[in-house]
Amino acid sequence: MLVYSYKQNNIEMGGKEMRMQNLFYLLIVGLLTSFMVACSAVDNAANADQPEETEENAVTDNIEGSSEDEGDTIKVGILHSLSGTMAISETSVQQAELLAIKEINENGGVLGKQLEPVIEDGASDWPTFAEKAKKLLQQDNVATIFGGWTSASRKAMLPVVEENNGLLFYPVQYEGMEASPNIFYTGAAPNQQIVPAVNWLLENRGDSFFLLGSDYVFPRTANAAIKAQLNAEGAEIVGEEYTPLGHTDYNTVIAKIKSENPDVIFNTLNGDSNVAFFKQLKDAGVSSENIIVLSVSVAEEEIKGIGADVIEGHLTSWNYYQTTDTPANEEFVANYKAEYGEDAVTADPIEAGYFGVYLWAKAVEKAGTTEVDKVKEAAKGITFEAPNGTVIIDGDNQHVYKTVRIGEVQSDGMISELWHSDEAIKPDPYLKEYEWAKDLSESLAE
Amino acid sequence: MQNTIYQKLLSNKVIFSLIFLILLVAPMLLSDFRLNLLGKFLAFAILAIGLDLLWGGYTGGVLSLGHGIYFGLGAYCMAMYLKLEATGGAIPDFMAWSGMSELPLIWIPFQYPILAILLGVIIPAVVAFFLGYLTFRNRISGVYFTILSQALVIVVVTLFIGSQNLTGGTSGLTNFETLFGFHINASSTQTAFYWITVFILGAVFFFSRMLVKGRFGKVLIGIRDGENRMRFLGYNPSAYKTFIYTLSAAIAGLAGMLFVLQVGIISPTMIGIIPSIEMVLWVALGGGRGTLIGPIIGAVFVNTAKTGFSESYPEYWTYFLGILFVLVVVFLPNGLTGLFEKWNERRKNKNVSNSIRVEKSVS
Amino acid sequence: MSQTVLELKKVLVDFNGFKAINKLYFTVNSNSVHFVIGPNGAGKTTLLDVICGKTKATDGQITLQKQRELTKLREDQIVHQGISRKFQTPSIFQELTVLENLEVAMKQKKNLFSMIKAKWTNEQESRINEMLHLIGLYLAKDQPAGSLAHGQKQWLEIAMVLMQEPDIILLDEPIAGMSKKERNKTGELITKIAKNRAVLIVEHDMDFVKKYADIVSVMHEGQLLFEGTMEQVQSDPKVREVYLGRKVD
Amino acid sequence: MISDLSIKKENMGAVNFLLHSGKKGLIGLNEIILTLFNGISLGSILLLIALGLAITFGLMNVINMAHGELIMAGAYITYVIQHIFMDYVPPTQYYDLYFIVSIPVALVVAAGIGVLLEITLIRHLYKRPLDSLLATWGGVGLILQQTARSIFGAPNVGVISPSFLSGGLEVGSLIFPYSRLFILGLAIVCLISIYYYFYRTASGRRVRAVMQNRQMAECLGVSTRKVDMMTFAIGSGFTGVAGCALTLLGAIGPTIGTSYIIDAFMVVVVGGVGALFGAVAGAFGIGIFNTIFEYVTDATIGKVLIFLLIIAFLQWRPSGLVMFRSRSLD
Repeated sequence: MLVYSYKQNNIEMGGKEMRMQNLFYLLIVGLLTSFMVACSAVDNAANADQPEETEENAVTDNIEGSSEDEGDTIKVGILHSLSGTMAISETSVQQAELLAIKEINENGGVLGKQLEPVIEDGASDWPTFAEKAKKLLQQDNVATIFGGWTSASRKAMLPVVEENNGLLFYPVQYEGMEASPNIFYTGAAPNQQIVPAVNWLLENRGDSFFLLGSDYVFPRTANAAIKAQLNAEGAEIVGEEYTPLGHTDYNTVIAKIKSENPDVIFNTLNGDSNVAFFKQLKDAGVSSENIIVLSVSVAEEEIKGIGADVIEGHLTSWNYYQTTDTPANEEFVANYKAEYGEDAVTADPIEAGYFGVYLWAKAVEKAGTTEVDKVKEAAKGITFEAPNGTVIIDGDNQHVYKTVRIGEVQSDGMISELWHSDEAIKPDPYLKEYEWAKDLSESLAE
Repeated sequence: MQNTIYQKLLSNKVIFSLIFLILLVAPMLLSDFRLNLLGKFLAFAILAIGLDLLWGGYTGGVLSLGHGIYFGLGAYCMAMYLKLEATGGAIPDFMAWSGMSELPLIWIPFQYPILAILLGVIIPAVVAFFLGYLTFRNRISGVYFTILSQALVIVVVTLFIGSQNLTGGTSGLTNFETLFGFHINASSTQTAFYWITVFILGAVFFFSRMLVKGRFGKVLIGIRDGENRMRFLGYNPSAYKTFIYTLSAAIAGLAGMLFVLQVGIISPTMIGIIPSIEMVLWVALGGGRGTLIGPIIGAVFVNTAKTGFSESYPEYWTYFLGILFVLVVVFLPNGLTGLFEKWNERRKNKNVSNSIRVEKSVS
Repeated sequence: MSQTVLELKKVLVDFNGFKAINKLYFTVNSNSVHFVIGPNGAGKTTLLDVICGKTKATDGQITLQKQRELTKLREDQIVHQGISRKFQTPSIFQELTVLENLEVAMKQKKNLFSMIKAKWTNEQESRINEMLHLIGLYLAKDQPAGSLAHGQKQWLEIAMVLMQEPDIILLDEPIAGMSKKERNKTGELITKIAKNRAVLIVEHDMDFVKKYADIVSVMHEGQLLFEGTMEQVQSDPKVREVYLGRKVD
Repeated sequence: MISDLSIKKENMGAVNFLLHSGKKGLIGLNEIILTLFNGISLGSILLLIALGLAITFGLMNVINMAHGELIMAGAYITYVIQHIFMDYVPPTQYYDLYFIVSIPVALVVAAGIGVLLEITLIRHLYKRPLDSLLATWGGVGLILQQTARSIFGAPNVGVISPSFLSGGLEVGSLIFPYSRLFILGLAIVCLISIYYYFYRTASGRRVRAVMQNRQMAECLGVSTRKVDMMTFAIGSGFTGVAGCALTLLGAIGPTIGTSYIIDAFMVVVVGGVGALFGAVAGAFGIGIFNTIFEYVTDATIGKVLIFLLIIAFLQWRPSGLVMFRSRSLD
């Protein structure tokens, strides 16, 4: 239609005194037209299996919650940063999710249908995460999205999935204080990673703490909780430092740490900064025997980038290690290596991404549909033998029960478990169970 | 009498209204999602016009790699109001877990929508005025100004991330609900935002055009081509530069507000070094110095390409975009519109039967 | 009736130890064509620079009409005091048309907001047309200035200077690179414009100086060596010494 | 003035803050020495990453935003060389030599990338410095990052520091890490060789001649095209060396360059475009001030303060510390 009218205009102009610069405007018109034609084409392709529906209807349908596909595949969105600074962490999670989808498809799919991953790049940019999530839900009508890493990316997607009544499986440990009805959190809540780690440290390593973190929401919120906890336990906080994301020179911070000489550094640094911090810490003559560092964002994959010799002997707190001894893990590690090479390592967020796909698939099977509300209902209490042990979805807050494991980095880059909780711990994102966290959780109570 | 390229280019009102016609019928043709994207691109186009005033066509040499700040300031002003409306006057969640119990002073004006919108233009303008006044008065120009503007970006971004209790830190501000009582994500509201964006784009375009069409525009070109000469004609170029810089910052703030309304989130990633350079790329790729329409094309084109590539090839899109940038910059020094002008020029020269032969000066 | 319009007192321009102008006393009178000559490096162009504010005087006073002190003013403020300058290489705006060049140059309020509001008045239009005829570029008024021939550019720039209706005009080698015919035309133009204002010209071409000068100043090593008519200059032994090299005593 | 030193009570907070509010209250001698050393160390890192830029940007006026990706190339080269050593050299004392080997290799490979970049792209943009900014940032930078991601994978890779650089020099209770001392030494060696090349060799003189007066140099029979290419290659090569050294301190990943690029530009601009020794002063100035700011406040505020200082400094000296006229910067 539009193309036609554009041509007609062109001819009309030609009849008049046609100035060449008119063409200039036609160029713009052409660009805009082609933009729209291209978009419509993409839209049509996206809705190919619903030919009788118009665009508007498809979208409204989606908002109402019926994203049921009538074809023989079910589309699921995969939304991680494949470019930009966060790609260093997120690509592996994406690979794990694709592996799970592949395995599910090989075993007959879900509801007899194959899963069709729709991959998008969040580009380490939070508005882009929002845009792509919107695209996945509105254009592609995906049944669920697996994605995100940083809290910021989750916060960006949250209003989009809530608005469109979509689903998001978020695979990374985070600071808590959130429970969206449209998000399943397969990573650890603070009480499944940080709180037990602090307890363990107090019992086993000493009571003077130095808190070091990158300057963003997870470390600041996590440290607020840690401080409350330490105060309640009567432990001492000798220092608290935040460095900008991507900070590379830790000399000054290390000088401050050395002058305070704490028993423990509780490390919530993110990504690249960990590499710089540990390398420079070692160069400054601080080893795990002098001051022990417990990290909550350093897993096997990060250790590869840091160098095992540098971080050897320091501690981590997670729910899963590559060395975790379960039958499911043995299979998972083997499959992961078969898919991505002998050098590939698994880690907690990778595993959380992996079993997230299975949890969703199980919920869909149980619900008998991909319809979001029904899947959510069916998901309550679902269990799965994940590589880290048995995980159960908590119906109250859509987080999962997980076992906590404190580990020590070995010279081969693997982490050996020093301690694990007796059972899978119930997720408590708002730390309501803890007396010392009353101020924190109350300030958020709505 | 006035006979420079850009005025000729704008002479045809028919074609011009056609573009706006297309923009106006777009809501009927596009899905909500695509319309929303187009609206976002048009918000970027508004910013690009401001940048073109500063760099592309006028007061040349003033290349700001810091316009992300002004875009961000406008966006944050809008977002702060939206956030407060979403929480119903209570303090936002990120403040609560940063240990604050009362709304901080700088948030108070943003409870009032009209004030928030005004500040969204005024704050970027004031910041730009001070920076512009100082730098241009000291005759810092060219590369130094450019690098300086980058330093400022780092300062602002680091501060925004660092003051998490005030700005939401890296996560920025998101999860809005209503504007003037209208549900912000409703299809009808979004379509309305799209129309508002189109209208503001038109208004900014015509205002800018009016501004540069007259004698004022010639003074700007004079400053671009010979700043010192202008001094000896009795002009004070720093005042003009400061004015245009301030104006373009205000326009960027406007664009930022429209961005937030349509995208529903603002975070420091949108105001950092990378987006700031990207903004300049829109103008450069659009080209057509001083046409004011070039940057609109550039903004829509680059962002369409980016979205298109990344949707079709999520793992390789950066290659395509990178190659596109290199090709356009190297082979089309005047951008996409430059391509057209060149062709236009050639055709015109063939037809020229005037007695005076005009040689195009080397620009 | 000529009277002093511009007076330099003890002006010093020091470029990191090099005294381009060394405690110079200099006066310019109205209604005269005043040439400045001297060997290379004598400080002629610096003299023009320091008057129009391009170079700041290290020390000394420059007084306009016996009252206004210029050394503290910005370039554009000096212009508004009535001093206009033409540079050695034609510096016109290549991408503006001839007419637009004059439009920008013409005497008017040049602050930001007056420019935004600026509209053509009949008087302005007729003045520009007059000027276009004067410099013989009326037919080329809609051409981009960059496409003009070298001589035409020089005239255009002189016209731009005149459009500002200054009391004092500073010209730096206005006839450089011109043909004989163009030189004559330029000379006539200068005589014409000097009728009601002062014209200060730096020039190397002695024939040209001789033909059009009312008064000639000879500069040497940043100081005034001699001042007088061309005949006086030619017969002065000091000048000969400077120009032709030191003679044997 | 001195009599004003009695500090009112309400000002004590600020004073304590300035003197670092730790338990010790006052800064001891050790802290001062350590902070100074850290400042010099940071300065040497900045100098190393900015040297190449001082040549390509300072001398040639090419705004190469892919500078960071050249650093990245140098870092990955170190990684590759290490792997070659792992595969072919038995883990004896020679194993550690991989690091020494990677420095010249990084120099050559990065210079090679520089030549490639110059021939295909930069050459067309000499007269358009701001366009070179856009093309190298938007195009080359994106492409090189993605290429690294395709070859080496998105996650960071690890380089094990050579054993002779682990540990530190102990002086009393202070430890000066060998890796830091090594980088300081490397920066000095690079600086001296660049100085020697540009100021003491015929070829270097030709480069300076071209950069200062292109036409004149051409008239004298200097092949400016060749000189441009070589200068750009040298600048790129030293950037590669910087990348190699940075593996001792930080992460090696596709986005390593982005964390250093702006700092490098700041050093060159503060130092004065076109002035090699300006860059030295700029690097150590920024390094020392940054460390002091960071020590008395924290890393975030420190960063803000240092950039505000740079902005203020440029108001005072718009052309940097040392102004040296170079082509097309009038």
